[in-house]
Amino acid sequence: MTALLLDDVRYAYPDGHQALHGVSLHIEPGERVALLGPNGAGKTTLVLHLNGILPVSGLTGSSGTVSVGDRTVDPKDRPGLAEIRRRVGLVFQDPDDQLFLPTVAEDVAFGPANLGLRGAELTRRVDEALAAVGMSDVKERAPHHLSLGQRRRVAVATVLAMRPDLLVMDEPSSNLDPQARRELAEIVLGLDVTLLMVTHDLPYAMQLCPRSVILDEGRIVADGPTRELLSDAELLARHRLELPYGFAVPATT
Amino acid sequence: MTALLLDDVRYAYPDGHQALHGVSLHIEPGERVALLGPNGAGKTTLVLHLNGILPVSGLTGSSGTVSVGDRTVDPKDRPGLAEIRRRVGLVFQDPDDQLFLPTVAEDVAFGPANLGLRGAELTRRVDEALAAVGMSDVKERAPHHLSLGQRRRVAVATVLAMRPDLLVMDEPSSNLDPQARRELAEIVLGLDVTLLMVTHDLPYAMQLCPRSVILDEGRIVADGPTRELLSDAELLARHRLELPYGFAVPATT
Amino acid sequence: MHISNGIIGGPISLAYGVVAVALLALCLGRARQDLNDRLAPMAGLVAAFIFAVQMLNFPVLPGVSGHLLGGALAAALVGPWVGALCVSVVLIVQALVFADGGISALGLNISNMALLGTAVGYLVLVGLMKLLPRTAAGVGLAVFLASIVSVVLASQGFVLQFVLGGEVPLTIGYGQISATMAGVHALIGIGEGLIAAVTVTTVAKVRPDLVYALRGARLAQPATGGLPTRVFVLGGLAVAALLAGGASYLASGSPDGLDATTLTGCTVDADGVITGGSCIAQRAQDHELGGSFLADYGIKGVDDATGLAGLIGVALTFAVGLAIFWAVRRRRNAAAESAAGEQLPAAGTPAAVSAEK
Amino acid sequence: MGAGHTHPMYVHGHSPVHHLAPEVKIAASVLFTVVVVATPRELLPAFGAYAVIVAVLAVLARVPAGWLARRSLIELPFVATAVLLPFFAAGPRTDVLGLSVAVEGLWAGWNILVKGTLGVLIALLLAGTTPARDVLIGLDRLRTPQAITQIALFMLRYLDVLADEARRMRIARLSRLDDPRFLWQVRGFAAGLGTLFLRAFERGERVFLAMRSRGYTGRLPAALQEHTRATARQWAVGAAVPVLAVVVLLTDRFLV
Ligand SMILES: Nc1ncnc2c1ncn2[C@@H]1O[C@H](COP(=O)(O)OP(=O)(O)OP(=O)(O)O)[C@@H](O)[C@H]1O
Ligand SMILES: Nc1ncnc2c1ncn2[C@@H]1O[C@H](COP(=O)(O)OP(=O)(O)OP(=O)(O)O)[C@@H](O)[C@H]1O
Ligand SMILES: [Mg+2]
Ligand SMILES: [Mg+2]
Repeated sequence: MTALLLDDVRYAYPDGHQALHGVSLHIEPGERVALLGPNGAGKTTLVLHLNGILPVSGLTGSSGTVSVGDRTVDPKDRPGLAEIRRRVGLVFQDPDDQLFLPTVAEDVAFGPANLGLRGAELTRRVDEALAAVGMSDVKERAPHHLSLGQRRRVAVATVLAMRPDLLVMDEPSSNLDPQARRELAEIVLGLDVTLLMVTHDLPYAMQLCPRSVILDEGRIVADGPTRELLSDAELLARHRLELPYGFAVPATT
Repeated sequence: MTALLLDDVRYAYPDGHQALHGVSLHIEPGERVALLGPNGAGKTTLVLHLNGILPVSGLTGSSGTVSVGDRTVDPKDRPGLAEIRRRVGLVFQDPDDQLFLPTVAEDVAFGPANLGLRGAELTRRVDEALAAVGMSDVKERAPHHLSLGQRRRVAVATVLAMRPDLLVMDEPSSNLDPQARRELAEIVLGLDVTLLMVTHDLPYAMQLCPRSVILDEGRIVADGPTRELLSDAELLARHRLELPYGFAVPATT
Repeated sequence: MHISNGIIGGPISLAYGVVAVALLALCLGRARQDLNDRLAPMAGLVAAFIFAVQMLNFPVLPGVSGHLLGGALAAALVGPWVGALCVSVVLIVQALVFADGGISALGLNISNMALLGTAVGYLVLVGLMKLLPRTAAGVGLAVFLASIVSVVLASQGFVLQFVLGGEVPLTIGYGQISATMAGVHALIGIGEGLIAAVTVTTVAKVRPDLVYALRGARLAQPATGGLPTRVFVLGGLAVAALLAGGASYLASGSPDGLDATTLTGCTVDADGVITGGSCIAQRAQDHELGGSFLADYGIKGVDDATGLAGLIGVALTFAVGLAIFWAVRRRRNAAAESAAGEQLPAAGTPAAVSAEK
Repeated sequence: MGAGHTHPMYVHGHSPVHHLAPEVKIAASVLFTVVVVATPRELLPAFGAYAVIVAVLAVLARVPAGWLARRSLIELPFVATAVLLPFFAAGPRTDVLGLSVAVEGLWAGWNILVKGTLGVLIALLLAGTTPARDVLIGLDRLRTPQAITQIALFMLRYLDVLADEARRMRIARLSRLDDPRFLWQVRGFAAGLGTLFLRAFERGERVFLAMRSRGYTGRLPAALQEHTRATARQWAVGAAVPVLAVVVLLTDRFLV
C-alpha cells in the first residue's frame, strides 16, 4: 500500500523556467513527512501536483506520474480527479489562494458541502474545524478582512473540515502566533492522516514528522529520519538549511 | 530626540471593525524594537500608520497622532508626507502587496528613482540591495513568477534600496529559508537604522531586538527588555505567546 | 458599440471630437476634487472591470458591435465625472493598444459610451435612489435599471451620429435602425444591469465608503426581513421579461439574430471550458478574446481554462437565464429556510448546489 | 502584478520601429489615421499608396504578416457588415456577378472596408511594437492630463490583478471539490463577482499604498524610462509617415 507515489516528476512553468527535474517519492499511509529545502527549490510546485492543479496539460518539459492511493492524477480523467481531490487536502502557502467566499463560515462549509454534507451535520463540521484553529468568533466576517495569521488559520480549517486522507500543508506555521503554531501541531498529531508538510521551521519538522525529505533545485537530495538529517550540519548547510539560533536537538523527541 | 512617537492612536476599519484602541509608543533613534502579539492583535494595522497609509481620512473611530522624527503624519500635508515616506521604509507582511513592476530590477529601482536617483548610481543601489538578499540572479525575472520566499526577499530589497532612517518590517522572516533568515538578521544588525520589527518568532526577536513591545487586542500590554519579557512565561501565555519547542533562552546574547 | 474608422463622415467625427474634448476637460476639472488617494485605484479598477466586460463583442449593425458599456456601474462607484474619465480611458486604451475602435472615431465613441452613457446612468441612478429605500435591494434595483436606460440611450447616441454622418442612404429607415439598436441594447442592458447590481450591492454591503452613489453612508437594514429582496428580484424579472420580449421582437430583423447570444450547441468540459460546438461565447473567444489580454492572462501557468474571460463570457451570454435561475434559487432558499428553521448559507454556497444535484 | 508588463498584442522584437519613442509612434499613428479617413473614397490610388506605406512599416518593424492578418480579425464584424451595405443601401443599382446592388452601397462598403482596415493595421503596428506601459508613457509625454494616464496605468495593473484573483478563486474552488458544471459556474460567478471586485480592489489598494510608501506621486519615475525618450531625429523619422501620407493625398487630389 502507498498513500502517495511520485515517479520522475518534471515540470517547467509556461515561462520556460524548469522547476522540477525528476522527483520520485513514496509515502506510506499514516506516515508524517516534512518537505524541506531552500527558497525556490520547487516545494510549492511539487505540492501543487498532488491534486492535479499542475501540470498544465500540453506543456513541454512536464512529465512523470503522480498517484494517490490507487489512483493516478490525470487531468483528463474527471471523476478520478474529483476522487483525488476528495482524498487530498491541500493547504496553500498563501491563504489568499484558499479563501474566496464572502464569509468565513461559508468558506469552511464549501468543501464539506461539496462532499454531500448538509444541514446540522454540515454546521457541526464547520464549527468543529473553526474551533480547532481558534477562529470560531470570526465566523461571520469576510475572510479578506482578517489579519494574515487569521486567514491562515481559516485556510487550515477549510481543509480540516473535509477530513482528507492525505493532508498536504505548505508552510502552515508561517504567520501564526506561537500558541497557534503549537495548537496546530497538536491538532495534526491528533489526526489519523498521512501528512506531507512543507516547512522552513526545522524544529517544527522535528516535532511533527519522523521522516524528512530535502528538495533542492528541483531534485530530492536527501530522504531519511528527521533527527538524522537535522544532525548532519554539513548536509543542512549545503542546502541553505540550518538550525535556528538557540535551538539544540532535544535528547528525546 | 525621538525616532518615532505614537500618541493614543485609535483606528477602525471601514467595515466598522475597531483594530486599535489607543496605542502610545516612543522609540529613540537607533533603537531596535520587536513588536509581538497574537494573530489579529493589530500589529499590521499599527505598522500601516507609520507612513500615513492609514488612516483613511474622515472615518469615525480613528484618532491620535503619529510623528516620525520632527514631523507629524498628516494626510493633508503632502510635502510632509513625502518626507516621512522618504524616512520610513516599510516591508509589508504580504510581498504581493509590495511588488508590482514587470521585473525585479525595475521594482527595486522604483523607490530610489522616486528619490531622484538615476543612471549608474541607481543601478548600483539596485545591485547592492539585491545582492544583500541574495537575489541578484533573478534580476530580470517577473516578481509574480517567483516563489513566495524569493518574493519576500525581493520585497526586503525594495526597501533596503531606499536606505530609510526608520526600517519597519512586518514579519520579514516568514517563508524565508533558515539561512536567508540568518542573513537577514546579519544585514539588519549591520545597518545603522532604527528598527521596528513585527514577528511571531520570539528567538528571532531576542536575537535582533534588545527591546520588545507586546500588543494585544489593539492595546500595548507590555514594553521592556526582550530578555525580561521572554522570561516571563506567565505574561507570554496570557497573550498567546510562548517560546518554541526546543528553545532555551541562551545564557549570553 | 465601437465605431471604426470611416463609418461616420469626417466633419461629423471632427465635431464630435471637439465636443468630447471639451466635455472631458470639464470632467477633468470636476474630477480633480474627487480623485483623491482612495479614488485613484478605485477608478483604475472600475476601468479594468469595464475593459474586461467590454471584450465580448458582437456585430449589431453595419460597422457597429454590441457589448456591455459600464457607464452606470462607473457612475455608481466613482461618480459621474471620474466615471466618464474611466470609460474614456478604456476606449483610448482599446483604440491604441488593442486596435479596437477607430482612432479617428474616438470622439464619437467617447461621446456615446463615456459621456452620454455615464451621464444618463448617473441621473437615473440619483433619481431612483431618491425613490427607493437605501437598502442593498434598493441600491441594486436602482443600479440595474440605470444600467438598462444608460445602455439603451447610448445606443441611440450612435443612431444620431449615423443619421448625421452615415454618408449612405439606406433602404431600411432610421426608425428601424433605432428600434433594432434599442432592442439589442435593452438585452445587453439587462446583462449589464445584473452584473452592475451584483457588484455594487456587494461592495455597498462591505465597503460603503467605496460607493460614490452612497456618499459614504452605510446601507439601511431592510425593515421587514426578505421582502425587499423579493420585490427586487420579481421587479427586476418583470422588467427583464418585458424588455427581453419586446427587444427580441424588435431585433428579429437584425443582421445578427439574438439566437447567437445563447450557448446552445457548445460542449463544455470539466472546468466549464468550451471545448466544441459553435456559439457566441466561443466565437468571441476565438476572435476577440483569443488574442486579448484576459484570454492570454486568465489562467496562464495553472490551467488552460479561460479564467475571468471565460467567466465573464459565460455570465454575459447567460445573463437572462441567470435572472430566472437566481429568482428560483432565492425562492427555494427562502422555502428551505422556513422549513428547516435554520439559516442556509447565502448566495454562492454549496448547500444549494448539492440540494439541486 | 506586472503593471502593463506586455500584452498579447505586443510582438517582442528589436526593430527600428520598436526602438522609436512611444510618443513619436502615437503621434504618427494618429495623424496617419486622420489623413486616411480624410481621403475621399474615390481616390483609389491614394489608398494603394497608403497600403504600401503600411506594408513598408510592417517590414521595418519585422511584424509577421500572419500575425497582422490574425489580429486584424478584430475587424471582422465591420467587414461582414461592409459586405452587407450594398444590399441595404438605397439609390441607383447595378449588377455585380448577377446580383443587384446599390452603387452608393458599394462605395460606402468600400469606404468602411479600406479605411477600417488601414486604421486597424496602423493601430496594430503601434500596439505590436509598443508595450502597453510605454503607450501610457508616450501619452504622458504628449501632455495627456495626468488623471487620464494615472487611471490608465491603474487599469492595466488591475487587469492583471483581476485575472490573478480570478485564477486564485478558481483554484480554491477546484481544489475543494467544486463541480463546476456550467450552471453551477454561473451561479458561483454571480456570487463571486462582487467578491472578486472587492478582493481585486483591496489588493490593488494595498499595492497602491505600498507604491505611495515608496514615494510614488502619481507618475512613474522618469529615471525608469529615460532610455525611451524621443530625440529630435526620432521625431523627424516619425513625422515622415504622416507627411508622406499628406503628400500622397495632395498629389492624388490634384494630379489624378
Ligand atoms: N508562476 C511561475 N512562473 C515561473 N516560474 C515560477 C513560478 N512560480 C515559481 N517559479 C519558479 O520555480 C521555482 C520553484 O518555485 P517554488 O514556488 O516551487 O519554490 P518553493 O520551494 O516553494 O520556495 P519557497 O520556499 O520560497 O516557497 C523557483 O525558481 C521559482 O522562481
Ligand atoms: N481590511 C480589513 N478590514 C476590516 N478588518 C480588518 C482588516 N484588516 C484587518 N482587520 C482586523 O483588524 C484586526 C487587526 O488586524 P491586523 O492585521 O492588524 O492583525 P495582526 O496583529 O497583524 O495579525 P497577524 O499576526 O495575524 O498578522 C483583526 O481583528 C483583523 O480581523
Ligand atoms: Mg513555496
Ligand atoms: Mg499582520
